[in-house]
Order: sequence, then C-alpha cells, then structure tokens
Amino acid sequence: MDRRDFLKFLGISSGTAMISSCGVDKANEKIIPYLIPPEQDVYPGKPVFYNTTCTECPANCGLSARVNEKVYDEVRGLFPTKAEGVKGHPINNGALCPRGQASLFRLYHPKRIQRPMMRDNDGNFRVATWQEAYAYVTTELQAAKEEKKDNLYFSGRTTGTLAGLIGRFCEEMGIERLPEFEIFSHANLRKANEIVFNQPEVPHYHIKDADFLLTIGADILETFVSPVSNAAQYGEAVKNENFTWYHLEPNLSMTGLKATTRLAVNPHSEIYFLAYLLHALSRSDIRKRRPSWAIMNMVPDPSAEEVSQKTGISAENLEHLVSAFFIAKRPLIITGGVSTAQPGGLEAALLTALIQAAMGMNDTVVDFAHSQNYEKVGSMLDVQELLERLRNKAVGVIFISRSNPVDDISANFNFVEELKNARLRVGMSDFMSASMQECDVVLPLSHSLESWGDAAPRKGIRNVIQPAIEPQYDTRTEGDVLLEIMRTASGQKQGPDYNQYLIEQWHSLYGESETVSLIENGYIEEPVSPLSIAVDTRSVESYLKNTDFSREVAAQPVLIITPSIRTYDGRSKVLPLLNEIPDPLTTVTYGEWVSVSAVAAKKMGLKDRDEIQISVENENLNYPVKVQNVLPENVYMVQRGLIYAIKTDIDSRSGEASWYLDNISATKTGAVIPLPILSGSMHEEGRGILSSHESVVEHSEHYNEKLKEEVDVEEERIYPKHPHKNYRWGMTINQDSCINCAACVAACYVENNIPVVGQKEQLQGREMSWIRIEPFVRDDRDIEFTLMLCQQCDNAPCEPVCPVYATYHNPEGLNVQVYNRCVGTRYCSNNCPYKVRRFNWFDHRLPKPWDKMYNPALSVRGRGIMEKCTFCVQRIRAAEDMAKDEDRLVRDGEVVTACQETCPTKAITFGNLMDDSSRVSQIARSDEAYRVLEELGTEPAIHYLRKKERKSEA
Amino acid sequence: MNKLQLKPVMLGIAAIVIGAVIVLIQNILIPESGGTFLLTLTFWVALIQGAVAVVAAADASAAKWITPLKRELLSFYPLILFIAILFLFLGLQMDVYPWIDKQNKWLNVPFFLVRNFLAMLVLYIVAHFYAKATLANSEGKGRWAIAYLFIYVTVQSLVAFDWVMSLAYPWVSTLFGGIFFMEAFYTGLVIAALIAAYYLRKEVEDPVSMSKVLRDTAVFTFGFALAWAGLFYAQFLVIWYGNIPEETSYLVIRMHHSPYMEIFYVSVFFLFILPFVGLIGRKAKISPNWVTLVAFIVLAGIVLERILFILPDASINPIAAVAEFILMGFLFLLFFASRDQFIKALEMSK
Amino acid sequence: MKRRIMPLVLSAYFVLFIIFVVLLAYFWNRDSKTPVQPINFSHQIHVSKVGLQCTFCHDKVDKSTFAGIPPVQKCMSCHKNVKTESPEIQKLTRYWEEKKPVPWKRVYSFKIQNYVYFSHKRHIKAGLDCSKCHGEVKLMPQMKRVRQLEMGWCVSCHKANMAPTDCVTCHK
Amino acid sequence: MNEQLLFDDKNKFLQKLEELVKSGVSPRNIAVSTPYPVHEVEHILKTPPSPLRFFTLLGALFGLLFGAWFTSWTSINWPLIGGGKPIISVPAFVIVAFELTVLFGGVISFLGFLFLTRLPSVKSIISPEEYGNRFVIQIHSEEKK
Amino acid sequence: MRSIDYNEQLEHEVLAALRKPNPWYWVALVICALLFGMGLTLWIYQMLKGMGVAGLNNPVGWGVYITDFVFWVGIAHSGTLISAVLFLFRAKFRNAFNRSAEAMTIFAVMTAGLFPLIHLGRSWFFYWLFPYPNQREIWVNFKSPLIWDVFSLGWVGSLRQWWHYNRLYIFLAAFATPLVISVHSVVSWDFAMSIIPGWHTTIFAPYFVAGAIFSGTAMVLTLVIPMRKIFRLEQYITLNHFEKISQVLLFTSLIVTYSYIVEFALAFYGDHQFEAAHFTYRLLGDYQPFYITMLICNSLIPLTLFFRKLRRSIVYLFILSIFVNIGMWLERFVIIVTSLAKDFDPYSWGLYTPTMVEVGITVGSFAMFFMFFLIFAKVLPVLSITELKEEASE
Repeated sequence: MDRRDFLKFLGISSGTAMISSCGVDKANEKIIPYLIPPEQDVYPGKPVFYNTTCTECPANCGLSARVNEKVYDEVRGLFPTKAEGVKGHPINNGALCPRGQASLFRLYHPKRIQRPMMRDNDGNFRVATWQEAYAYVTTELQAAKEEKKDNLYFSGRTTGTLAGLIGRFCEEMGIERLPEFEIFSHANLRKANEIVFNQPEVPHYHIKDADFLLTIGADILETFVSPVSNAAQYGEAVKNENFTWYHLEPNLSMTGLKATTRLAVNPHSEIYFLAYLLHALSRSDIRKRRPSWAIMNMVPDPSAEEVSQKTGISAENLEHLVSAFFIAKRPLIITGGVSTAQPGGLEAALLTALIQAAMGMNDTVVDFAHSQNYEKVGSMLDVQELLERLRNKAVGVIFISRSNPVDDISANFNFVEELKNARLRVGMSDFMSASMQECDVVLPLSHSLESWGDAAPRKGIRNVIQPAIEPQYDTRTEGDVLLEIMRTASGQKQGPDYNQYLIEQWHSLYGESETVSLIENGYIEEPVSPLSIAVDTRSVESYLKNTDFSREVAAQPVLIITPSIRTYDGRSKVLPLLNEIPDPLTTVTYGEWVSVSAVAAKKMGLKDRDEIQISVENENLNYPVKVQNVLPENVYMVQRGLIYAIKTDIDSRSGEASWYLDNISATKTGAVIPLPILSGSMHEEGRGILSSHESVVEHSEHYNEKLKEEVDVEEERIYPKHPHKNYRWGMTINQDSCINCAACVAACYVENNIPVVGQKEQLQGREMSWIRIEPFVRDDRDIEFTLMLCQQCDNAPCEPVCPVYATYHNPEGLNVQVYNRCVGTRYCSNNCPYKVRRFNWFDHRLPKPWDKMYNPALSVRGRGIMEKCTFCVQRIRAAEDMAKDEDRLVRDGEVVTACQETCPTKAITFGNLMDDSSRVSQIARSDEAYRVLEELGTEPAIHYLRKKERKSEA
Repeated sequence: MNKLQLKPVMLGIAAIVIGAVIVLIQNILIPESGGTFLLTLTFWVALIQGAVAVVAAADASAAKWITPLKRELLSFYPLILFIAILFLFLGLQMDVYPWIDKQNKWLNVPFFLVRNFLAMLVLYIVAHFYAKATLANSEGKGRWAIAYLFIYVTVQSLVAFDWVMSLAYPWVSTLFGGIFFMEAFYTGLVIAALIAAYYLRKEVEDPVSMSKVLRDTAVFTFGFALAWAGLFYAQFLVIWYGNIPEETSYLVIRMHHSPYMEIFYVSVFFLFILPFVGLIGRKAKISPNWVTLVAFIVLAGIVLERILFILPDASINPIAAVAEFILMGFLFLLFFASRDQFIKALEMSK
Repeated sequence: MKRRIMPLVLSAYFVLFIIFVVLLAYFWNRDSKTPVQPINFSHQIHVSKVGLQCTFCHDKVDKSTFAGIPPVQKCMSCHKNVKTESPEIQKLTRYWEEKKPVPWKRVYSFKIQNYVYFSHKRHIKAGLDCSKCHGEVKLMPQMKRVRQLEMGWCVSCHKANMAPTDCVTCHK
Repeated sequence: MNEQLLFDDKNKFLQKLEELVKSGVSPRNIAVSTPYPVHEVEHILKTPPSPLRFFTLLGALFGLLFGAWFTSWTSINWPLIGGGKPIISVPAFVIVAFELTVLFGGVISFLGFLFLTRLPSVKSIISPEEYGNRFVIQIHSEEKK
Repeated sequence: MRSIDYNEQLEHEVLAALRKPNPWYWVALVICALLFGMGLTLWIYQMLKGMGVAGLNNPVGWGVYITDFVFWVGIAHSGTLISAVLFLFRAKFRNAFNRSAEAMTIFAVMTAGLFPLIHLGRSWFFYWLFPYPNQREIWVNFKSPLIWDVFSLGWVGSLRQWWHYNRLYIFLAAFATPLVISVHSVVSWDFAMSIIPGWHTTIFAPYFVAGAIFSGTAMVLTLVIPMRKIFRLEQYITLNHFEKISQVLLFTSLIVTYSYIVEFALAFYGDHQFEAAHFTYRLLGDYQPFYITMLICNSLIPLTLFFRKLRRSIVYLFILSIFVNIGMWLERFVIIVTSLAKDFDPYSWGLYTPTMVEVGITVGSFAMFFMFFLIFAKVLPVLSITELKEEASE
C-alpha cells in the first residue's frame, strides 16, 4: 500500500504530502499536468520536508528529507533533493555528518540491486520474481530442517520494530538468530561495563554537562558511537568558559587536535596511566566512592615516573592532568576507539569504568539508562563460532542482512570458503557487495527513504523511517520480506504487510495521537526506567584475579587501522561524494594511503605519494605515503574501510578485533603512486590565514577598534565605500567550535549541484568544492584548521576584471556570479586571493539516476562557466520572497545556508551585517573576530572567530 | 652674465663656501627638518645630471641637434661631484627616515650613504671623461656617453628608491626609479631650451641653428610632457585599481587631503597640461619667450612634485628651502657663466 | 591588381566572424509561435463565453513560480457531461480513461530555461494583469505566443516599474 | 596655357622650381608631381601648413568626448558595482577614451586627407606612377586679364 | 642620371621577387597551411570538449594561450613602431624594413586576436566582449582590462593599410606611437591590475612596451634575414640597416633587464612577505629552468651586441633573434604561470603543465603567421619602392 493509503489508515490526511508522480514532460516543448493532483499543494519553489532516519551508520540520526517537485526524465514528480538533520532531534538537533549529507547518493545509486536475483544451475545470477524467491527460500528452510541443520539469521545492528519482527520471524520459522554483526562493536567497552556494572552496554555520555573531559583514544567527534550527538554536545560544552578537555591517543585524530590538550601516549600504555589515575584518585580526599581495597590491591600502582616513562607523557603534564581532573566539578572520562581496540583494551575499559564509578559519574554524565542499544550486537567471538558451525556443515539456510561480513572480516577468516558449506545463502542488501556475491538468493532492500519503519538509536528515543519517494525499483523492506516468507511458509494468501504491522506496533506502544506526532516530528522520546548503577565488586575481583597488568608496551613501530570520518567502517565508500571530499586531516580524496609521521618520512627520505611497503611477519602491504606532521614517529596510520586486507588479532576474552599491527617494518619501494592530495602546502608560512598568526591578531584588533570607534574609513580609501540596500549578508565562523568534520562541504555539494569530477580531474588540481577545510601545521606541534569559502568581499578583486559583468557586487553585499553571462575568461579566479572560484573544465553532469537529486532552485552549470559560493543565494531569495509576501524584511535567522544548517557544533552563523541586533553582526564585533588577509583591503563579509589559545604538548 | 666669470680655483672655493653655508643652515638653524635638505638635493641632482644626460643621449644616438649647446650643458658636470659630497651631510639628518630604528640589510645608514656617494662619484668620473671625449669629438665619445647613461640611470634609480621612496617605507612602487630618471632628463631638456632661448634673445650665437635647437628642444619637451603623464598614470592606475590599503595610503594622502591635494593638481598642471597645450602649436615651439616661460613652469612643476613626494613624510622649512635654492641657483649660474674657463682647460688637456 | 589582395585577406578575416554572429542570431529564435495542441482547446470559449477566471484552472499562479496547468481530473469534472459529443472532448475523455495526462505543447518558454527563474506569483502579487505578458488570451481560439521572452523586454518593464534589476532576481 | 616640365634628376627639378618661384610665378599656379615626397618642395613653394591638422584635432576631440560619454553612459545605464569601484571610474575610462581619441584622430585625418587632396578614389592614390620615375612641374597660367 | 637607372633597376629587382615561385616556396606554404589546419581542428575540439583539454587547473587559470597572446601582440607592434617611431625621428634605415614590418604587424595582430577567443571557456559567446547595442540592455564592463584590450586591438590592423602615403604618414605616425605604447600598457595592465604578487607592480607598463619592441625587433630580424637572402636584396637592406636595428635590440634589452632587476630587488626591499616569497619561488621554484633561460636569452646574450663585429654579422644576428624570440615567449610564460601557481593561500597552490592541445594550437598560430607572410612575400613587393627611391636620392 502506498504512502497515501498508509496515512489514511492512520487517519492523517494533511500535514505531510503525498507522493504521486505522473505526467510526461519533454523538458521544454511540452507542459504536463497532473492526472490527479496531490492532496496537499506541492509546487515548484515550495519543497516539503519529511522527517525520517539516517541509516548510513548505527547512530541513526534524525534526517529530514527535502522533497522538490520537478520534472525528471519526462516525469513530473517529487524527488528528495537534500538531506538535513531533524530540528530539535535529541541526537543530532538539525545537524548531519558528511555521511548523512551524502546519503542521497545511496538512494539514487545506479549500482543498487533493482530486482530479486537467484543463481541458475550454472551458478550465474538471474533475475527472479519475489514469489519464486520466497517459495525457494521457504522450501529450502524446510529441507534444511529435515537435514537437521540449523538455519541462521545474520544481520547488522537492528533496533526498533524490525528487531522485534526478526525475533518473531526466527521463532516462527525455527531459525536461530545470531548476535548482530558490527565491526565497531565496542566489545571491550561493553565487556568491561558488564564486569563492573553488569551492563553489557555502551552508555550515553552527557558531554555537554561535563566541565572536564578526558578522552582516551575515543574519537568522539569522528566515528565513536554517535559522533554527531557528541559533536553537538561538544558545541554546547565549549560555550562554558572553563571547559577543559584532555585527549590521550597513540595516533593522531582530528578529535585529538580539537582537545584543549592533546597528549600522545605510547601504544598499549594507556592502562598504566589509568591505573595511576585510579590510585591517585583513591588516595586523594576528593574521591566520591573509593573502590574496595581488594580491588585497589589487585590493580598495579605504578609511580609517576614509571607511568611517564611507559606512556611518554611528561611528568608535569601528568601532574596538570590529574589535578585538573580532581578539581573538576563534573568530570567525564571516556575510553574507546584505538585505546580499547588493543590487547590491553579490556583492562583499559575496566579501569575507566572503575574511575567513573569512583567519581560518581554514573549518576551524572555516564548514562546507562539511555544506553546505545548495543546489547544485541555480538563480537568476533560470535563470528568465530559461526565459522566453526559452517565448517562442521551444521548450517542450512543462512540469511545475511544489511551487512557485508565478507569484506569486513575476510582478512582474519576465510569466510568466503566457509560460507560455501551452508546449504543456502540468502542475502538482503541494497548493493551487490562482496557478501551478496556469495549468496544464492539476493533480495533487494528498499532504501530507508523509500520505506516505512522505525529505529531506536538509543534507549528512550524512537525514530520513524518514512518514505520521501516511492520505491524506484522492484525492492521491498526487510520487514515485508520476512512477513512474506512467513506467509508463504504458512501457505496463507493474504495477511498484514509490514506497514500494518508497524501501525499495530506503534498504536500498541504509543496510542493513536502519539503515533501521529511520531510521524510528523520524526521521533518520539519515551520514558526509561532509571537504573541504579553500582560496582559489582565480586565480578570485578574475580576478573582481576586472573589478569596480569604487566603488559609490555607495544613493540614499535606500529600500524594503526583507524575508522574513517568519510566512510565509517567502509560502508559509505560506495558514495562518490565521500570520495570527492578530502579527508579533512590529510586532504587526500580518492584512493588509499598510509600516513607516515614527518619525522619518519624525513629519515626514510619519503615524500607525499612515494610508495612504501609495510611488512608484518607474513604479509606485505604497499601504499602511497601521506606525510603527516604531529603524528608520533613510530606510528603509521591507515583508514579502515579504505583498506580491508589487514589481519589483526582478536581478544579471546571479549572478541574485540585489535586495530593494531605491532612491530611492523616500513621500507621505501621507490615507486610513486598518483594520489590526489588537495592541499598545495601543509605549511601556512605566515600568510595571515591562521587565527594564531600575529598579523591576523594585529589586523583584527585594528579592525575591531575601527568598528567600535566608528572611525570614518572614508579617510583611508581611494574610492568611497559603496552603499548596501537593506541587507549586507555576512557570516561568522567560530574556529573554536568548528570540528572540521566536512559536513558543510558535503552539504554544499548537494545543495548547490556542485559537480563530482572524479579522481583524474582531482589529480589535475581541478576540484570543484565551493567550501573547503584547510589544515595547516603550526610550529610542528599542532595542526590548525580553517574553513575557506567565498569571502563575499566588499571590494572584491574578482569583480572589476570581468569584461562582461558576469560577476558583480549586488546591493545586498553578495558577490554574485551570473552563470549564463559568464564567458569563461577565468580572470576573476586568477585575481581571487582566496582562490575560492571554481571553473567548469568540462560538462560534469551527474550520471543517471544521480541527477534526480539536482536542486531545482538553482542552475546546473555547463562547461566553460565559473562558479562559486553565493551564500546559497537561492535560499536568500526564497526567504526574501516570503518576506515580501508579508511585506517585511527578512528576519534574523530566517536565511540558513546549507553549510550552517548542517553544522553539528553550530560554528557558522549567517545573517544581515547591517542590522546591528542580528546575531551575526554581534559576533562579528566580538574581540576574537578577524578577517582573512585583512591587509589586502578586500573587506570580506566573513568574520572568523579566533581559536582560543591552548597549551599544546605532543 | 660675464661678470660672474671666475677662475676654476675660485669656482671651487665658491662651491665649498656655498656648500658649507647650506650644511650650516641645515644643521644649526633647522636640524629637525631634514626634508628641506632632501628637497634641495633631489631637485638639483636631477637638474645637473639630467643636463649632462641630454647631451650623452644625443651622442649615443648619433643625433646632431644638440651640438650647439654641448659646452653649455656640459659645464654643469663638476656639480655632480659637489652634490655627491653635499649628500654625505644627509648622514647628519638620517632621522627623516622611518626605517632608521628598524634598519635591515639594504636600508641601513652606512650602506645607504656609501652606495649613493660611490655611485655619484663614479658618475662624476665618467662624466669627466665623457665631457672630455665629446668636446674633443673623439671616437670613444659614444662609448663614454653610453657608460654615463648607464650610471645615470642607476644613480637616479637610487635617488628614487633610497632618498625618496624610503621616506614612505614600506611603501613600494617599482616604477619610481623610472619616473625619476625620466624627470631628470626632462629637466635637462628644459635647461637646454632655456639656454637656447637665452642665446636667441641675446643673439650671441647664429640664430638659424639656435632656432632649430630651440624647436627641437621644444619638441622633445612636448614629448616628455606626454611621457611624464604616461608614467605617472601608469603608476597611479595600478595602485588605484589594486586598491590595497598599504599602497593606496600613499596616494590618498597626496590626492585627497589638503594641502598636498592642491600641490598635486598644480604639479600635474605644470608638468603635463601646460607644456602639452603650450607647445602643441608650431609657432609656440619657436618663440624664445614663450618657451622660456614654459621651461620655468616645468621647473616649478618638478620642484612642487619633489615637495609632494617629501612633505607628507618629512617636514620642509620654507625659508631655509628658498635660501638653499637661491644659493644653489647662484652656484649653478657661476658654473654656467665661467664654463669657458674650465671647458677650455678640458679641451686643452690631452 | 595584386595590391588588392592584402585588404581582401583582411576584410575576409573579419567578415567571417560577423557572418558567424548573424547565423547564430538567426538560429536563436526559430520556434513556432502557435504550436498545435493535442486537443484544440479554446481559451476564447472558456474565458469569454463560459466566463471562467484564469485562476479557476491556473490555480497556482498566485502561489507558485509556475502558473500550474489544470489536472485532467479538473477538465473532466465538467466535461463528464458538458459537450461530450464534440470530437475534441472525446479526445480528452480518451486521455482520462487511458489515465494519460494530456501532453500539452508549451507556448511560453525561456531560451535558456536552466538559467532563468521566473516567478508568476511575484508578478501576480505585484498586480500585473495576465494579458501584460500573455496577450488577450480571452480572444484566442488557439493559444499563441505574443511575446518573445527576451531579457531586454523583461528588463525594460522592470526598469519602468522600479522593479529590481539585480541579476539574482532572475538568474541563480 | 598650361606648361609641363619633366625632369629625370631631382636637383635639376629643384633648381627649375626655384627659378620659377623667383621669376614671380605664384606658387598657387604650380603643381608638382614626384615619384616620392621631396620635402624641399614645400620650402620652395612656401606651401601653407596643410589644414589636415584641423581634421586630426577635430577627430581626436570627437573621439575623446565620445569615449568619455559612451563609457559613462553604458555604466549608468545599468549600474553594477565591481570591486567597490565607483560606477563611473574615471581612471579606467580614460584608457578607453584615449584609445578612441587615437582611433578617430587617425580615421578622420585620413578622410580629411581624401577630402583635401580632392581624390575621388583610393585607386589613384595607390598607383601614383603616372609619370613613372619622373619629376613633373605643371604651370597653369590663368593670367588672362 | 644615376638615380633614374637605380630606380628602374630597383623596381626590376624588387618586383622580380614576385614573379617566379620556386618549388620550396610551395612546400613551405603547404606545410604551414597543414599545421594551421591542425591548430584550427584542435581549437574546435577544445570548444566541443571543454577547456579541460588544456593543462590549466585551479590556481593556474591562464597559461600558454595568454602567453601566446602577449607574445604576438608584442610582435605586432614592432612593425608599427619601426615604421612610425622611426619616421618621427626621421631615421632612414626604417625604409628597408618597412613593408615586412607592416605586413608582420597585420598578420601578428590577426594571430594575436585569435588567442583571447581561444582561451575563453565559452568561445561561442565571444561577441559579448564587444559593446554592441543588444536587446539585453547590458553592456560590457569598461572597468575590465580585457575590454581595454578589445578596444586597443580591434582596429590596429584596420589602420595600417593607409600608411603608404607619405603626406598622411606624419599624422598617422604621430598617432601610432602613443597608440602602440597604450596598447602595450593595456596588455601589461591585464596583469598589473590584479593583486597577485608578481603581477601587481607599477613598472609593468613601460616594461612591456620595451619588451614588445624588443621581441618585435627580433622577429623582424628573424623574418628579414632569410628574405634578404632568398630575394637577393642585399643591395637594399645593407649591413648598416642591420647595425642600427641591432642597436635598437640592445637598447630595449637593457630596459627589460633594468625592469627584471628592479622588480626582483624591490620584492625584498620592504617586509613584503608575499612578494619576497613569490620571487624566491621564481628563482628557485618549479619553473626555475624557464626563468634562467629567459634571463640568459633576454639579458645576457644581447649584451654581446656591444661588439660592432657581431652587430654586423648577419648569421649571428639571425641566431640571436631566435634566442630573443624564445626568451621573450618564456618571459611571458614565467610571469603568468609562476605568479598564479603560488599565490596567497598555500592550500590552493598547484602546478601547471601544458598539454599537447595547447602546444598544437601554438604551433598552429605560428603556422598561420608564416603562411600569411609567405603569401605576402609573393603578392606584394617586400620593400617599399617609393621609400627606397626617396632614400636613394639623398
């Protein structure tokens, strides 16, 4: 039943629009009416928004899909053209990460599986109908039962109604449901929490309530559990003047670079620090609840010297840290990521838990009541067990749903081979992944923007999943598939489909009215029973009995396999946009690389793009190098998801897969591999771009006093300042809260129809992004980032040189680019000191069907045209249009640019600089405000807020 | 005029006396305003070196038109040395320069004085040999002429970049040197015109050739008025268009703020518009009185422009300035009047 | 004779470009002013005779950038029983039964559609009469284009009425 | 009665010319044609400066004014700000004006030239060799009282 | 008596060059025509495919095309100058070169005029650059240096034909000189008006004018020397002529060198980090070889012309002229590319390497130039007969 009936069923007739596409329209020659008009008015220039859920990673942020009416391929219809965050959503509050922004590329991906497929006799895939697929699967299930083989259900993390349905399905069909499979299963963390608190869960960390944050290895701003939520909370936290944040990590992460103080620790040495901290704590008088003596005695008590010698943290830093930790009112300590995914990870997590308990964090900032719904997620141990069963030919039918184990674990296990031992392999996915290639029956799943459903990202929150477009291909939701199979098995013809099932669920859970609000708001918060968290001393003791902490620090050099902010665990690698956007830290776009510390590179005589061979005892890996300053000398980094083929150890106690390869050796091969590195130079060379640069400080002070004293600038000008009418649009970028996650970059691409040009062009240095993140090394101890986009200069050097007025300054202070007037002299770009103008070297239209996501509100530029950021002029115009209807001026905050809208930390403010009361002009007047390359007198409309000075130590 | 004739020795003494007086005025009466001294130097250095350069240029391009005025124009060459020495006393008033308290590799007092003095010294020596050669009309005069022009360009560029431009440190304009040696040449031409006109009125020389010289000098003056405008515009436009505060500040103060503004417009009028319009006509070019008038106006223009360059950054004491100009002018006339004395000597010496 | 060739070479060289421009200009605007519509719909009858308001069918004109063309359903609401005998109406009914929308031919369109953003709403709200651009539609048995939608024409009107002439008003 | 004298040698030709002028033939009645311009002729015949200069001046002035007007008018016609420069940026427009000055100056001088020399067609200028390489003096005597 | 038979002999010999076309002439002509055709084809390919077929990229928006443009404009005006300036100064040796110089001007202007179109991203809209009355009611931006170019280039050619008539000559010459200077200043301002370090400098106008005369004079030599040989014009284009022209060459070379020095020195004069960084890059950076070669060709080698012997050695002058041509082309290349490759924001630095398309079009442009010149050599007397007579007679 389509969307319309569904909502009818719920008694919702208005509020949200109906998907109904019809009509044929040869773009210009014909003009096509609807056959039957949609129930609610949707027309060009008035998009609708559907609140649903982002399914790019387990965090399940609230996603609000913008749907525009437009004509595509001779069809007038409604198409999702942009993903935004759901306003006020408890997890992401209006923000999205780059993966979320890019998720439309998955919806319209040409490589999606479009119809069910089964293997024919000679093992090739053939198109099948759903019916025969169902029939085949059910018979096979039956047959397997008779063979006394057990049928298994193997899926990725699943929450909400679907989880329940799967349970019911397995029950009815006599299928054993395996623990859910996630690469980042946080196994050690959960195991430790189980030991200490009997809570095998990932808690919800209230970062925004903390005044002191100590993170150990957890890349909270990038991929750790729920990054957008963390980032949003961080954005809140930094508003607090005396918020301090220490980050300890063996590698180098953007999270670390954002911390007030980042301390590099030797790999595997975290436990010494934690043990030291725990003891220091129990000794000090500020402790809340000291762990039992028994426990304390079993935890080694290293001296400060020993610790600093093992970890590499200087004694005084250690001192600072501990004291800061103790004086904090609401401290929060989080251990995770690289620091738990290591041989000593479990101990590290355990000690952390003890510290949390001792500091009484569990009743404040470490919240198990709202834990992250990871309890059903298994670990590598479960995978090992599964393989065991496969090896013993004990497996009949195995369902593999929403996961790609073949790629994820092939390095460790010969999964492909073992899988062949199963009687039948049924795959459910949207892509023909390596795992699907191994299946006999492949059932295409609808994208979440095509289907109804719900999700429970963490306890206490239920997100709705609702369609923004009707299924483009012959696909089904997983729920429907399961119900259909059950029905076929039971032989009954008719039955409720998944949508009805959902509605029943919701009604029973929330009642009618709540359900409606669930659908309209996109989420609903349900009360959770408070938990009383106490240390289970016995289990801790029994655990500690048989652990030795005397673990040696890793034999260096080590290779660390980190998650990637662009592809998470690799699942988002298929989205072209995420390859087009540079990795913020290295500015590498397409391809795989290994980050080598500047020191090591110098020693080995390595330059960017030189190939090196990394050899562990039995295997060799060859990758091009990206020289990475600040990275500790003996640490090499690769990103998981870009690189699968690395075998790592598995912790036999928790099943956590280590992210480390110890004792590697790296050698230069002499080959050079083309690798698109977008940054021309990592060194700012005192250009006055970084906030730390003294000329910037000086200029900004000069500028600020000018503003305050209203000095008449005319005196200093060779020609008079030109007037603005009503508006002077401007922007402020707060470099303190900006976390360089590149969400803005992705948002800009999608909002402004910016072409994705591919690797070849990028190697030529022809990237098209209108907004970019520029990393600059600062005296080799720190990396500062800055956001660069068109500065909308008042005296823009690019404007006067255009021979045909294709670019000019409009009365509202926008540096306008008139695309259809541009003849492509590229003079403007040459003359732009910020180099933010982009030239269309070729016609780069997105290939079908990706071009469905083009934003109809502005043009798609053809070859030979210069393009650039115009502060989302289409949005400004829309707001002005609305204001004009009500015969008023645009209100402050009414225009929201794409980059601003998606920013998790709300670092970007946009508005009218002429209106002194507007937020933007107030921020622009603050003392931290400065403008890039002020000395050129270009009078930019973008004001950066200087990053607060921090004592960095590395 | 002949009353002023002096023996070379006396000339030397006169020079020393006048020089001494100027230095005294500068360091006793107005020690604080080095600008005045700079004004005197920059003007006369142009006048003197320019006059010789005109002859040299004519010789280098094997042009004949200047021959009748050779001796007159060359009579000033010893003053090159005089200026060089006088310049050394600027060392006592280096505080006019803003870079004095943050000196760097190029801009530091000793090097500043040494390089400029040496350059002018060399120029003087070359000028000496050149004068000799050209008066004797020997083979090598062409070569000496070229040599002179080389060093002349160098010296004038130094004058521009070191003496004047560094007043507005760190402001930079690469064309400044070009403007200066062009202007020096311009002044030289004007002097030639003046002398020609003077002779025509006094009818001491053969009027036919003189009137020809007058016309040619007038034509060139006309041309250089255009050239001046061109260079000035070339510099102005680039800065105006680029609109970089560091650069524009220099123009803004001189073009938008009284009194510099007025000085600016007057000097443009004197250096470009008036000679251009004034000398466009055929008759104008051959009327001695008219040409004299224009010539003096151009000289005034040059002075004003120098003032414009200096004044905003360094104070100028009007009375002292006038005094110094009179003294220099007098010395100038002395050399002109007594040219026969030492020019003959020069011609004799083999 | 030979002396003539120089000027010839030159003039030929420059004339080439001029010819190019002229051709361009020629091929620029050649599209029919009165396209033949699938159904011979007469605005004259509907407006003058029946007396329908423009907004009766083009109901989005004051809400949307796009005037909106009535859904077939709307036509049928009357023509279920009005004038069912006329062949043209039978065409319409056929479309309706086949659940096909009527492929009307577009009469007005911008040369570079992709780059021009025209809003009907704004112009209606500004109190413009439809006929200002579309001519006396009520007298047109067959719809025909009375204006070549060229920039100059828009601009002149904008200037005359103090409407914004900022480029981003229409180009995004 | 018209007299025509042909010379092969320039000096002879010039001598004769001087004689004629000395003998009181008014320069107005003498027309000369030479294979290439001989500047002395002007001295001898004391030909008044050609009025061509006025055409040139006229053209130049026109060009200047037109340039100034055209640039300013087009800029005002649709005032668009670029780089904060004034709508009418004189320094920039000066260049265009200057170029037009030169253009019109040149073109109009040429037209003036055609007009003055009363040459109906360009053709006859292009081939001035009616007399081959000879120097010619023509004397129109309209002394008939 | 002497002058008359001299004149007839002169006419006979000069015009003789026009009669018998020798086979090599045809070979040369055909080769040029083919290369020219290739150039055009590549241009069309570029229009259809997009600017991307050239090696240009994000920081470096201008490359070989603009280099060629400036180069050809430079050559164009040497002709004008030779005939005009030298006329004003009554320099006689002008005459011998006059015709070829003028022809050169016309062809070079035609060639130069093509490049602004070639380098446009949307060449098919080139006519938007002209201020013609249009229905859009939108004119061109007279503030843009590119428009100044349009004006200065548009008609240079058209003015040229009329120059054979001496009475008019003086006036047109009087106009041509400021014209040439203005055109070159304008071309230089294409760069100087921007704020990019290495472009934004006041000396550019005179520097480019000198550079133009320099390269132009060199090109005159390159063309005239073989022509003199082929058409046996030794008697009319004498060593003295060459000596004079090589003096001009030397003089302009010195001016250009002066500009190099001043430009470089003043970059380090104050605390102008951008300028300093830029010129350091020019000297030591990726394009160092070009810069060095440029210095050698334009500043060092011409110094040899101080020796009279070399000034009078035809072969040497020919070789030298080639070097100067190369040097001047490189000069423009270095100025354009190095300045763009590394400007203010280090993140956006990048390198530029020309592609075969650009090379092909450049070659095509040379072919076009020589093709026209060959035709000219056969169609019109290479020397201006009238002027030579005039000269001979004095």
